[in-house]
Amino acid sequence: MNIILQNIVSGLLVGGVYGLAALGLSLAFGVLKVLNIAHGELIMFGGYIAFFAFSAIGVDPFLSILIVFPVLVIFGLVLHGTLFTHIVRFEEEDRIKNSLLIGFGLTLILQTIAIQLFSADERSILTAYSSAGFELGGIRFPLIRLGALLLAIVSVVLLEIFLNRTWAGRALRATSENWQTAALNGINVRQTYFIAFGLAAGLAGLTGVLLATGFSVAPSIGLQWTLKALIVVVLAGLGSIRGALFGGLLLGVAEALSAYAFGSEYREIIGLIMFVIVLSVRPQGLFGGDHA
Amino acid sequence: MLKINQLEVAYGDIQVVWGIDLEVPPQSTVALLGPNGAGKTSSLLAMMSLLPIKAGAVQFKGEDISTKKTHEIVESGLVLVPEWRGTFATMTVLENLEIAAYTSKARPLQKQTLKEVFEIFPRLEERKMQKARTLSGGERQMLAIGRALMLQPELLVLDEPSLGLAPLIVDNIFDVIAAIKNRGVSILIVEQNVQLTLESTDYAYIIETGRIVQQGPSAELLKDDRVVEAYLSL
Amino acid sequence: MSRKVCLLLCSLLILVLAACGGEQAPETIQIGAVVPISGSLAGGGGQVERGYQIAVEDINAAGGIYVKEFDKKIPIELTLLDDESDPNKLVTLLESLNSDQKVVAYLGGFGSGQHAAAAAIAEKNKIPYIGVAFALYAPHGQGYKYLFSPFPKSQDMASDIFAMLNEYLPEGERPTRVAVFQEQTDWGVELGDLWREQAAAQGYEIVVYEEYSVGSSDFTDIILKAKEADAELLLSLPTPPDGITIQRQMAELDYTPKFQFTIRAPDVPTWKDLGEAGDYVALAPGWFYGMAYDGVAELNEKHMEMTDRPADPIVGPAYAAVQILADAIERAGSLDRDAIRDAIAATDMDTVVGPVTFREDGTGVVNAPILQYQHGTIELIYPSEFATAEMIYPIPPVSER
Amino acid sequence: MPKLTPRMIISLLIALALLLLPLITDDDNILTLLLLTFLMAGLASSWNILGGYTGQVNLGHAAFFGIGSLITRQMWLGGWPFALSMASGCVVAGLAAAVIGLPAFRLKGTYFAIGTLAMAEALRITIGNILPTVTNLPTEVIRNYELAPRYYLMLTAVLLIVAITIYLNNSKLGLGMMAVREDEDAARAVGVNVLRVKMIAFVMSAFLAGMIGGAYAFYFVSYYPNFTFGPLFSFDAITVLYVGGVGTVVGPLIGSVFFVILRDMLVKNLQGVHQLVFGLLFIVVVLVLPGGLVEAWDRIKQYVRINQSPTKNQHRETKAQTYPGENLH
Repeated sequence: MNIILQNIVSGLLVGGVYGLAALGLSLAFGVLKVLNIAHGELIMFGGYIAFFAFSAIGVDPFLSILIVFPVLVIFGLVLHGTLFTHIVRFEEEDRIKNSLLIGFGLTLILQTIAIQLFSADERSILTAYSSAGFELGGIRFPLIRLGALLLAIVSVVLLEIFLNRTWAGRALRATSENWQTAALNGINVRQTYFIAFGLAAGLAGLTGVLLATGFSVAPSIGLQWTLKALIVVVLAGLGSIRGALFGGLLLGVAEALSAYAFGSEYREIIGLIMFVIVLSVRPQGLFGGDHA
Repeated sequence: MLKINQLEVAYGDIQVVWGIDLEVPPQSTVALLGPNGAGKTSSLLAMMSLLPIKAGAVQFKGEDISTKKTHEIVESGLVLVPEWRGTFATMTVLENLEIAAYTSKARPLQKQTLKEVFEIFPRLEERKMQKARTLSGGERQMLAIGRALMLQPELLVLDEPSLGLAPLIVDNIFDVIAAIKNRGVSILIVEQNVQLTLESTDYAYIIETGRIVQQGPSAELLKDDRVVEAYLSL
Repeated sequence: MSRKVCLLLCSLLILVLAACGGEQAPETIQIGAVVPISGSLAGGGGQVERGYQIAVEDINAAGGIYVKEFDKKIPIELTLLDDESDPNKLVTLLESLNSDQKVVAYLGGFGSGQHAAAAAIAEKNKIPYIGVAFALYAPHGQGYKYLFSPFPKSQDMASDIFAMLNEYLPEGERPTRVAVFQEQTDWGVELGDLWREQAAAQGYEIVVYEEYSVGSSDFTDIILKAKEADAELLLSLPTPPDGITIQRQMAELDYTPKFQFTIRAPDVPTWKDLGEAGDYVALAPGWFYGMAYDGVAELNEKHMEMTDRPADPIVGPAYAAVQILADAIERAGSLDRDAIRDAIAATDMDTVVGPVTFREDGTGVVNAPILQYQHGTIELIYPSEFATAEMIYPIPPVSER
Repeated sequence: MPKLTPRMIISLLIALALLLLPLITDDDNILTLLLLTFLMAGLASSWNILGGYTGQVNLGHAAFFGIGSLITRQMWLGGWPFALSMASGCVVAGLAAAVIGLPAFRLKGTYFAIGTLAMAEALRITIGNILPTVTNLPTEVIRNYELAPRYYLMLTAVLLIVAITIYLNNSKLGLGMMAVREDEDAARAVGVNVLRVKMIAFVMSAFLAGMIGGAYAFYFVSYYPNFTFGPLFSFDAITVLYVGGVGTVVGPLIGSVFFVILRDMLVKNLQGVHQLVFGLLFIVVVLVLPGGLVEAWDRIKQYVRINQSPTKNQHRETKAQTYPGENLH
């Protein structure tokens, strides 16, 4: 029994990372209607910044988010200003297509830069508390992964507050629903796009911190996490913020339980099949169409 | 107040507006009438910079706005209630109204205007916590107009406010429009409902296939044989 | 419009045809290598690249290889291309090395999948192929004549671990309860089967045998099963990212076997990032910079200049591959591919990885040292005659380090 | 049979040149490079039928390529005649699309795209678990390996797909597909059976991807069975098509030349930064030519015409052909 519970707990803890990975992608898609497949590469860069902040100047990874987030936001703004801003003027379908293509080119560029700067070897952060944890009813809670889940939850809560309580956040929600109507409300849509993309990049950076502390980062990890994030985003419903986290948690638990039931080599397959079934029953995703 | 000069609008290769002239003087209510597909909505969207202007100029308060961005135009006091109403379905009524006070001009007046809007549309206050998509058609039009008022318009442009509404509600909406006019706001109203519109406006233009075919004081057009034959005899 | 497009296609085609008919320089020996410099295998690919580069520099610094047929020393020209970890690109680049550079031999890249595809192309083009950094035996079972791999194979890795434990530990103290985490790939299956066989033959019992697929993000399930079964010896061969995650989660879930033998993942120099959590792991990268063979000290020195650390585990075998090839060319006395192939088969020489000969199937008879991370440094613990330190056993639990 | 236009003559000449090429050269490098160009062109063209003509973005195209190659390879190496193996590969790929299509077409737009991606990923991991070992051609086959027949098979497959797309351009079925792409409701209103058209396009697209997969299984000496299910085969097909020009016959052909041959040149000449340069070039193409490389010639023609025309009016006309909302920014 404990093994099942432990698996569920581990699934939840990993699911938090899935959710955070999906959060930025979902935000960018919701507001800009672009699918940035270089999202995983932004995650990768976030991970490297955290790694070097830790190994070079000894910054605790959970503190390094104060560096990683703004750096990635700025990076996102630059990327948007140079690349994606040129495609948001297209019709929605062309936006998705062109963003896929630009994202594809971007993945090649960012991976090369990463290999040149950081070498291709996997890097990981191990802090003094990396192996620490506590037991509760025979279930082990590793601190570092609890921290990851906490960061994911805090990110969602802060983002929700931002979206619901601030002018800029509401402008984001308005633009995600209909940019023309938003513009007729006096909202500077161009500026809103910048904010959304910058935030999405910042959230990708936070995910990178979690990868560096809980897994490892390497220049080629991007695609894997982009795919995972895409699946969570669609499972949750495109553009749903809270949904992205719940979707991530759900996928994490589903994977853990299927590993337990069918063997570890089938953990991802069951998750994917569950995803397809959910979609064919509820094509707009679990939390789609209810919340911006 | 608003002056449109030889405006041409095209979607790619397909031109839909062929050089229209139109003027809305201060403190007036002007109608732009015409059948479906005549180019009314396209003209309005081009005026608001939501469609590219192919040729011609748009002046608002003596200033050329044809190169300005939509949000700047709105900020300067030219506010459009679009044909698609322009409410945010996933937001509550209150949120819809609050977000509308987005411009720097409207923000400080938000509380005050909100009270006024609720006075004009008590229905909206009753439903202020409801999501906009749960509203009826008439309520949504009220919300759309209320939203526009939040923006402190100097010229309010209404695109087909009666579209798809029951006659009783249409009358109600036109009463509100009259009330808004009395608050000193100029109004440009685009309609297919010719009779009612002519009755409640000062001056009217008739547009057909992208060109102005007739214009004059509304009261005169109401009596004009051609207008009566084309639009009112049905 | 489309006519012009067709013209464009035509001219591009002509351009390509023209570009492909380059001349080769007669004053060098053309050797080709296709190595993953980008993509998921880039880490290992980088090690292979460094090994080749240093070796070619060393040989050319001495004037090149003496070729009897021309009675002079000819320098090596190594064309090293990036396959982006994609076997499709690997194959086209190998073909172009054949047609453009007319290479006399191929040097392999990294990763068993890449090698399997490359070896077949070498066989088809009848070009001798020396590949390191793959322990997979399967390609050698194909009867290829041009494939040579002076690198420990699964068979060695499967038996050595038990041989070492039996040699160092008296019966009764041995970690006889074994857990295998088997990656669901061909190498994983091959080695997993061999481990099963060897365990039974050497008096060990496999209590947990769990399969998983590459790239999983959570290994809680299999770790718990090993912990629950009280497995004393853990055998696995994860990729570096999987290995790092497994290592972390073992620490988090407080599972430490008495001994842990992990192939592949700890070979990367950045395993050190794991600090205490990655300590005491035994590994078999195929080579070790601390081995006292001729040329190792010089190799370490040159590697220091490039990367600030002694040679990485695959750098040595890659260096040796070039040594073996140069020796074979010299003995062949000609640049004929078949003559070189026969000379490689007859290899019997000392390299930076020690003495090397080849079996009939192209596998090398080479030393396969077992190493162990001990307090952050790597020590050689087996074979005993080369050992730089004693095996630490049982390894202390993470929580007590 | 339509009359021969100069454009058709040139196309035929190119096809002829490609057909004769193996007789002129035995340079495996050129043939391999062209073969891989055909592979990308074939994948992109087959994707085009569902993605370009019918407007359904399928991010799981690799699954059908993979199924085709898997079935062909397993049957062929199992002793069945190659032709039968390859035919079975195509049919099974097509059947798989028929099975997947019904639930998948409940999804629209991006949901369909990601849904198909998930399906392909599930297949990829499953195949990797069931068949983890590398599949080699028998050593005897490798020793006597001839590239020319592989080249011809791949070329024939691509020509067949191109012929089908040309047919689609002029057929009622093709019109139905394009109607679905432009506006499903409108298509339904004029009597197009939307689901049926989508299903036909999906099955055709998958069948042809399976055919390319079969040719790949015949060509490639050694690969992991799940390799052909990898997401990059889907993404590459799509990028090739978009960079060439979507919904056109020549688009995928030009795109694949750009994608395979240019990339190959960069790899050989710009070691270390080739990916970066390719990525940059790629982005430039996308930003400058949103309609793909086929648009390049249209642009040049238009530019020439404008500069020659005496009135400025025409110039302004082309400038106004922007996308709605451009003024906004």
